[in-house]
Amino acid sequence: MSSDGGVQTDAVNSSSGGGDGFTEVDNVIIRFAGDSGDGMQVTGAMFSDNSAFVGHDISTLPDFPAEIRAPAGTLPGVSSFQLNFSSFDIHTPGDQPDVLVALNPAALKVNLRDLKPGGVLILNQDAFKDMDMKKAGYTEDPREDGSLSGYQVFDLPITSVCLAAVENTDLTKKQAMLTKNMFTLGIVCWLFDRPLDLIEKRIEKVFSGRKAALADPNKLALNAGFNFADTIEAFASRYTVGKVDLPPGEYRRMTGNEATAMGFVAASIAIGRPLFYASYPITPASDILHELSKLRHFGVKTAQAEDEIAAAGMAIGAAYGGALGLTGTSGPGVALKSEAIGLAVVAELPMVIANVQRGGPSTGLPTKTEQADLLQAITGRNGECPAIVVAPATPGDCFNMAVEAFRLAVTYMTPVFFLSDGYLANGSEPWLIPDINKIEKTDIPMPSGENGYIPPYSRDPKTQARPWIVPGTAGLEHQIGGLEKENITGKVSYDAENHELMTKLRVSKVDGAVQSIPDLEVHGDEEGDLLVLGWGGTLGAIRHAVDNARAKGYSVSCTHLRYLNPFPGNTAEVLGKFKQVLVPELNLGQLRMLLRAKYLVDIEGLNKVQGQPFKTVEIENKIYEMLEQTVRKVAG
Amino acid sequence: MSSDGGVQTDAVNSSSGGGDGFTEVDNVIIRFAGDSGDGMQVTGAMFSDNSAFVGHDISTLPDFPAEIRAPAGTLPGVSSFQLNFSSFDIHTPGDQPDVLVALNPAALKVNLRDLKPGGVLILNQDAFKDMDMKKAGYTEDPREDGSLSGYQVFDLPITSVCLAAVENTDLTKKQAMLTKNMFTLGIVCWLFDRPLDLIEKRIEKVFSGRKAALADPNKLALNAGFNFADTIEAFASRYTVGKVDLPPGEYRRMTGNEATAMGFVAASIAIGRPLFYASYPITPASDILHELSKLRHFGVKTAQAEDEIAAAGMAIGAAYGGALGLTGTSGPGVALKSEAIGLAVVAELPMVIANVQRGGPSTGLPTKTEQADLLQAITGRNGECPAIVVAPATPGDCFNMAVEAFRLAVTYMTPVFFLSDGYLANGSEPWLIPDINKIEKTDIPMPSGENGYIPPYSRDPKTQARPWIVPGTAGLEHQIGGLEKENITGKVSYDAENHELMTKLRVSKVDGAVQSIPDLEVHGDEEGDLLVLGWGGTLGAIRHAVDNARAKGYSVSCTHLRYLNPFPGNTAEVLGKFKQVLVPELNLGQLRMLLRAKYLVDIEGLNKVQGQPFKTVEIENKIYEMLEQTVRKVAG
Amino acid sequence: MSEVAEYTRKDFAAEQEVRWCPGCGDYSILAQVQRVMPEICAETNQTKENIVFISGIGCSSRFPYYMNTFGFHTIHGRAPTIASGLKLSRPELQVWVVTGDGDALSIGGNHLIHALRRNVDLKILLFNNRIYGLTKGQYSPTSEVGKKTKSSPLGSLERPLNPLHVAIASEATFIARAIATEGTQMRDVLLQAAKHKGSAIIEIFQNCNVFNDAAFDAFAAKKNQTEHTVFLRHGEPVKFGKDNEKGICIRSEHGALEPYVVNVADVDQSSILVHDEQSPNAALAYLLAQMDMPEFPVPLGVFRNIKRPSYDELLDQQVVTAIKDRGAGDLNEHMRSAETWTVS
Amino acid sequence: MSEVAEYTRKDFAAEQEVRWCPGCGDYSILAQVQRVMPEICAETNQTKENIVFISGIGCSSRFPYYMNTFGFHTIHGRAPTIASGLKLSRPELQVWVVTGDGDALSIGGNHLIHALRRNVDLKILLFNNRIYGLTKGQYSPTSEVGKKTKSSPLGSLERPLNPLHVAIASEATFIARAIATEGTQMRDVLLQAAKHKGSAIIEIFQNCNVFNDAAFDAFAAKKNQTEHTVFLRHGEPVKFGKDNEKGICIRSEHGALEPYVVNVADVDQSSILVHDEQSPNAALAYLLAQMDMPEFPVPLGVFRNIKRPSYDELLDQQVVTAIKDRGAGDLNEHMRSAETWTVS
Ligand SMILES: Cc1ncc(C[n+]2csc(CCOP(=O)(O)OP(=O)(O)O)c2C)c(N)n1
Ligand SMILES: Cc1ncc(C[n+]2csc(CCOP(=O)(O)OP(=O)(O)O)c2C)c(N)n1
Ligand code: SF4
Ligand code: SF4
Ligand SMILES: [Mg+2]
Ligand SMILES: [Mg+2]
Repeated sequence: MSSDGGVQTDAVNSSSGGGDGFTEVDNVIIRFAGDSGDGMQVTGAMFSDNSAFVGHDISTLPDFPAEIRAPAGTLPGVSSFQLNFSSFDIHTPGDQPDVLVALNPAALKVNLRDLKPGGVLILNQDAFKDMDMKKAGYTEDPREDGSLSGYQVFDLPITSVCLAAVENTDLTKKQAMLTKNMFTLGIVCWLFDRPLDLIEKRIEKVFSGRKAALADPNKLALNAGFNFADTIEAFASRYTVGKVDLPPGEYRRMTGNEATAMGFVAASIAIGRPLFYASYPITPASDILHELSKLRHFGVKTAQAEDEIAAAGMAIGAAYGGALGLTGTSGPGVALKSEAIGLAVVAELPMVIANVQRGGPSTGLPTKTEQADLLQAITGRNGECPAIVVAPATPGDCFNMAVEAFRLAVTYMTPVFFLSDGYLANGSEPWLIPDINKIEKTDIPMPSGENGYIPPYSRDPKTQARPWIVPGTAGLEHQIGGLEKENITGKVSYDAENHELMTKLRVSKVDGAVQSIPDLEVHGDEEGDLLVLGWGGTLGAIRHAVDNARAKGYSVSCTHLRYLNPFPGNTAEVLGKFKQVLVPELNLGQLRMLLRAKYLVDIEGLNKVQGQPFKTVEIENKIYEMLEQTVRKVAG
Repeated sequence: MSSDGGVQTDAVNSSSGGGDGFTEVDNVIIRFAGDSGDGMQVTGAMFSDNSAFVGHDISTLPDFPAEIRAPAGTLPGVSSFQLNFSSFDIHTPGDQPDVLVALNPAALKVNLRDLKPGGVLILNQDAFKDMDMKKAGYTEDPREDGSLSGYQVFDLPITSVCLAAVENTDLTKKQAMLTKNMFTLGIVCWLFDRPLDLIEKRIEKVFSGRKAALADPNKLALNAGFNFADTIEAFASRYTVGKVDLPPGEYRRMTGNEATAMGFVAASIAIGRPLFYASYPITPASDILHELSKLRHFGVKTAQAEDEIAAAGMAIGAAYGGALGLTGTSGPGVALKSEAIGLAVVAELPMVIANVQRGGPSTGLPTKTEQADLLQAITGRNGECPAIVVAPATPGDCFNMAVEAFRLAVTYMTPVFFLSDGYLANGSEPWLIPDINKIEKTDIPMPSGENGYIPPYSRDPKTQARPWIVPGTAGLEHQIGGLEKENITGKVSYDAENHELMTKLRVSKVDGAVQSIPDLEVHGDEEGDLLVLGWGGTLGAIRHAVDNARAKGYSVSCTHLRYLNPFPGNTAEVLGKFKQVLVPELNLGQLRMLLRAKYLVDIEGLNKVQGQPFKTVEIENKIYEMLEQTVRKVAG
Repeated sequence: MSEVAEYTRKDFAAEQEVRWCPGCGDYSILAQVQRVMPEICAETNQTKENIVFISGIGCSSRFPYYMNTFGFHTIHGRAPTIASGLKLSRPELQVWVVTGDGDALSIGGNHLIHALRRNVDLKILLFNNRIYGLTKGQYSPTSEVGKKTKSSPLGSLERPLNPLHVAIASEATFIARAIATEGTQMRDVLLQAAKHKGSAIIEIFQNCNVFNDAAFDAFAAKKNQTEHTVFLRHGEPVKFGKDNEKGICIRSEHGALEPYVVNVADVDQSSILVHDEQSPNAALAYLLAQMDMPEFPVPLGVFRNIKRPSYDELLDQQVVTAIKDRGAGDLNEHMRSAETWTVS
Repeated sequence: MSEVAEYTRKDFAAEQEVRWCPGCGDYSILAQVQRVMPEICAETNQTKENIVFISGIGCSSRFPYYMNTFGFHTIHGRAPTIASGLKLSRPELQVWVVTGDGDALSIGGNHLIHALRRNVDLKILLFNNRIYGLTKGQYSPTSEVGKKTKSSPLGSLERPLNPLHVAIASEATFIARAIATEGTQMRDVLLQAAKHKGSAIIEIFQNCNVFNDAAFDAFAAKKNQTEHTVFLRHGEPVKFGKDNEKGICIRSEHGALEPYVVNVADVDQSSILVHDEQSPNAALAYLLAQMDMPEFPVPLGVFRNIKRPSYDELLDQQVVTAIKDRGAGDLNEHMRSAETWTVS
């Protein structure tokens, strides 16, 4: 149904005049939009789960307003959830929705511009009172002034029919109003031929315990919506999407923050050291704290610190004691932690800093996504203060890179940054659940004093790491700190040569980690006209764009950096095989700067700083532009 | 007397066997070394002043131990002060002293390796007791084991003769002991033919008020030292250095931190806004606080904040109110301030952050110098968070660049970093005192509400700066903050396009400052084989090295960046005129990285991270190495 | 507009649409502040353009956007520092700080303490909802032990701070407490705070109906106030109840030092504690601030109000005195204060 | 070495040469700590390798280098956070924090408060010399008003914090004070602090002979101690003077709540204040901490010592209970806690 990149059939357009029965399409992008109080996130999540469950690949993009609930019905109060479900391997939540559900005028106003021409627009008739439209800033009724003429509009009395459906239950008026998201979901289920039983089970789960009384009314509303759609036959077509061909195994839908939390627990199992998480709440990282706080029975200890500095300090203290010391935050919090991270660098302690990046600078756009903290991670401290940096590429990949972060930290005894972002954190995808018993173990020796004294800054010949000697080890008592240390002995040293030695040693530990990280893999041909090189959550959009362009015959490949300091060993080689290199980033060109400085390659950037992920088409257009210029250049 | 670079006569060597009378040399490098309690800093400063006063060019390098006074007589307790005085325009305190005064064995041990072969070594015989030598870690008497054989050693009973000289005064034993630095100074004055009257005046000034009783004994000691040297005729030669040809005018000796403090006061006069300085003490920046705290009668307000974050916050508050909001610190303090600086970037307030860089990372080497906070200044914050960066090149230049920092801050309404370092801060040079009335005024309009409403984020067409509307302006009330702002109106905006616009606007204000900064000037030929490009306190060593190499006929020029973000407009052009570029830095290559990324030029780095400034010879050797390789390459 | 105008409440309402959750206690505080501002301007002889609201981050800290005065929504926990910088460099301004329990006592605890001990002339409104509102419901430093939140699903382990105790230990010169929904009390303490020269801090109990609903109802709900709160008045005996039939006495035997509740009818009138907000000794305020539900009524009103020169005043005086003593600074002269020499 | 060995003072002296200025009060504290450590280990059943000293930055914070135990010299003001992280993840360790008046109360004030209110089982030694030593002599948050230093040449304008008041407002469970040079007192409070389960803070008056010489001499000099200090003992009347001829009483009339000095002979014995370090109510400790020269003797010893579960204990209990209730976590299971589906 989607026509991203133009390679798939634009089903809506081609069949909108069609008759009854089902139209089969490759994928559908649907966006649920309403007021923050309308339960759009829940609706979206349920429909996503269901889509995955019935066999589609999925990718999701929630978008919610700044932190406080704005007054109902206003533009800042609009919350939305976009889902792309498909019969093929997809990478992004999609550029333009095929279907937009808008539960009030504000939701319509904010989201309409994204709806694909000819797309399906489901409105809640009951919410288009004059007052509502005024709140949304409409001076005329958009349903009547022609602005919706390019779409298939279904203007349904959602509130009233739904209220009637739950009339005979014990719900208060307010509770009854809240069921309309399930009513809407019922309509959507009808449209895409989804059986309701699974969703009903989910409703039972959500409304259990003290809220059990709400389960039945919500099921009622769900069925009412389904039946309403079936009865009124308002829709010209219903659609089905085929099943995707995913590798076999057990799947779940996974968001980035959930994957991050579980990945860190997995790291703790793989390394055999307890996890200690200290954090100060901050959007969009708080959920990692919430997730890990539930896991006391894993021996995971969490602490809500008084601020970010304290959280970093606590993580360092835990690392000093032999635990996996983890602290998580977003950009402004990293700024505060930077002095403490310097201490961990000099003390050579394994600590992981998870940064779920958001729109900056300063408080910026707290609920929006951005990739603008890369240079902060790499160079944002006083002195020559290197850190390893890894960045997951998809929501599910957060799991893997969380494990990697700690594997590198304990192997090289140095702080590691884990750079996620708001898009990864809240987005989701189907995730093949790994077997935790099969995750590679990392064996880090914890020296005992039994075989005599070991100097605290002696070096592992391969990694140059110092031994992780923890308090409680009889015979190995020693003192460390933030003043420059003498190599081997760890004593305070003001010696000039030693300082240079140590400065270089700390850098070479980080650079040396290249031996522990995989080479870059190229998607597409190994050489060619253009390489699109990305990092972080842009993977999906880049892949999709490159696949589209390749399908059109362009000589373009892509590759993705999940390790940003050091770069994989074959980076120069890979760059060298392409005539041009494009680095798309949600910043003004930070990775591009690093690559140019290091490899002296004239890299082109595609930069977007709008608090939103890339659309496939944006990257695709840039590819065409670059390749056509070349063609012209060559021709001209 | 110095043979840096080998172009001057090595007077000591050539005349060491000579008879009485004076040997005239071009310059002398002398280092006073002793225990921290021995008053070496005072002695050095007095002799420096005197040298300048009698007409030499000077450059000084104090070097003191970590903050606490270490036990007397130990290696960590050694304090030294090096002075280069000369009859020509010099740029550095010199690489190797011609004369070393070592008042105890520890001072000898720490400093001997630097003394030039054949140099003059003045020791205090009385301080070479067994215990003293043990404290310094000598197992044998260095005066007897041959280790001093390459020098002209004068082992004098300094303590005992000095004590005898002040015997009949009212001094306590402890006070009497403290006069031996003046005795030593007397010896040195004799050696270099300095009249004592000026120094006596200085002694009177230092010991005035409650300490007046100490003035006469110290004068006694000074004269005793002079006479002792004259009497014993221990020295084979006495030396004179000619007067330097400096531009006419009134001069004083100026250290970097003093110049910095005065420069900021000058900025306040030039801009016509009061100066407000908030700081938390930290080595080596504290003296700026101490200096400015004395200037209440200039209307300068200072506040010792509870920490660096508070200091940054106070400076922002002051800037918001229309004062010149200044905060000063060293690297670890900048790390802490980085979140607040981000606020000033988004709020578009003119604030200056002075960073007197020291050895890092973390606590590092607090009393040593380094240039490793450049990337922190440019990229060390969350989000795309640009700042203008300036860096003085000599102690006296701190004055000019302090003025420049505020001129740019108020012109572009954005934070500016002033990057000094420990070497500049504590080093000194003769400084031509400017006439404050002739310093160019910067006229910044402070809007009033009289001509109607002015939106807080409206833009100056030339600079893109927003107006500096301060509280108290009737009719222009508005609200600002760290959330993304809508251009022109300044209202909070979550709009995607506006965020990109503002992000680029903030960067383009900084980039646009190029119109307000001077072009790079090349010292030497405008084009050639090699350009040595430096920044900050390395100017002296680079110039000296380049002059030496040019004198030998090499095709090498140098240029110096005092503006690091943005770079001067002609930077690319200058770089393009040379076959090779060398960037010497006291870090691992931070400016080099920025230049490579921006100009894609394969720049070579000369990097030193030892807490010490460059020696001329280190840069010179690198120049020869690079140019000879080229010669070989061309030949080969 | 330099003479003080007569303002109305509307002059202080910004155009900006107010965006707290419907039902949030912040609305009442806003209304009250807007209402009392004209009176404050009149009594403190201030013009509107000289009023500045500075806040940190949190729901509460959105406050400045809704006031039609100068306003600065800064960063989390740092409002007192920015406000101090402003006030020290512009003493003629009237600077208000708006902060939350997390902003003021978690990340910002240190700045609060230091602003108070310096006695910078700031009016600090601490909106205490005992929760992190903006980040959607984690426990705060004023949340009760055992509180279950997203970040403490098994119950918080941390003992809460009493904001008034912190203020007392910080030597604050004006300390008060009010309930967001009680207009008259709020008016009273706001006005007194504005008139006080020096740091003033007011803890305001504010309901977060989304993440910590009804946290204060046990004493702050209309129906509970008479029995469970006591409004302190300088120089008057501390009494409460429908007919002021109950009172507070102090027991101070052997190491004990504690308040207790009496029936006014049962005791000698003179044994009832008389409130002294001006006592140079803060021990009384400390003791009162300790009183809490259920044994005690929750005290409201002004706990402490003492005279001490403010930092901004003193700093200004140093400037004035320095100029008087040494003459206005002359940089040409100052640059020559070291030894100089002339090259010709 | 896992059973507790018999240690001697020498076991705790590191090889590292001690590098404070000659005459610095830090030497006495070091000597005393090294001397009492064997006793502490014996009484708390600890081995040396389980003892950790964590410090911030300052002269005082060099302390860990001189102790032959595990030691971590961290960053300015943050020692309580690092110590907390260590203690929470390794509750079996005995964690000491060494800090200065600037480190603890200026840059580190917030962390101190929060560590105390959480009751993390840390032993915090606050070396109060009322000056910044390491940075060469600026005034600190405990320096007196009017103090002239490099950063306050015209006199400081800031009112000092009383570290004990801060500790009390932070709900600290063990609060004590000692003079660096008084070995017996130091031994006593150190031992009690070590045995206390929960946060313990000891303010130690320490002379900085270089930048703030003789700051405490008026009461701490040997010759002045009898008349100008009083050592608090739990359950005993608060008396001082050569023959304990003077005592402290409390006046609590109408709003006044203050101590006064009496001649023991002149008053009813029972009116003399009896010290109760275990009072659940901190008001007494607050009042005692207020007593200062010249009207009062400076109180030393233990002000507060109350039982309350420590954070590290409670956190450990949450883990134990969670495992008991839900079984040891199984990640394979946890990953499947959401809806799953199988692709075949
Ligand atoms: C440096 C930083 N850390 C964390 C946050 C996230 N944050 C915003 S407000 C807040 C706490 C809000 O609680 P409170 O101060 O009580 O205000 P309320 O929302 O309850 O009014 C937090 C943790 C932030 N914005 N900046
Ligand atoms: C982030 C940071 N800011 C400032 C400093 C400089 N500094 C080091 S110690 C110190 C204060 C020392 O005073 P105090 O804590 O009282 O310890 P003392 O030296 O008196 O024992 C300061 C300001 C620093 N090291 N780090
Ligand atoms: S979250 Fe709570 S405090 Fe914040 S606006 Fe909503 S109700 Fe008010
Ligand atoms: S400066 Fe003061 S506190 Fe620091 S070591 Fe010297 S005497 Fe002790
Ligand atoms: Mg709150
Ligand atoms: Mg101190």
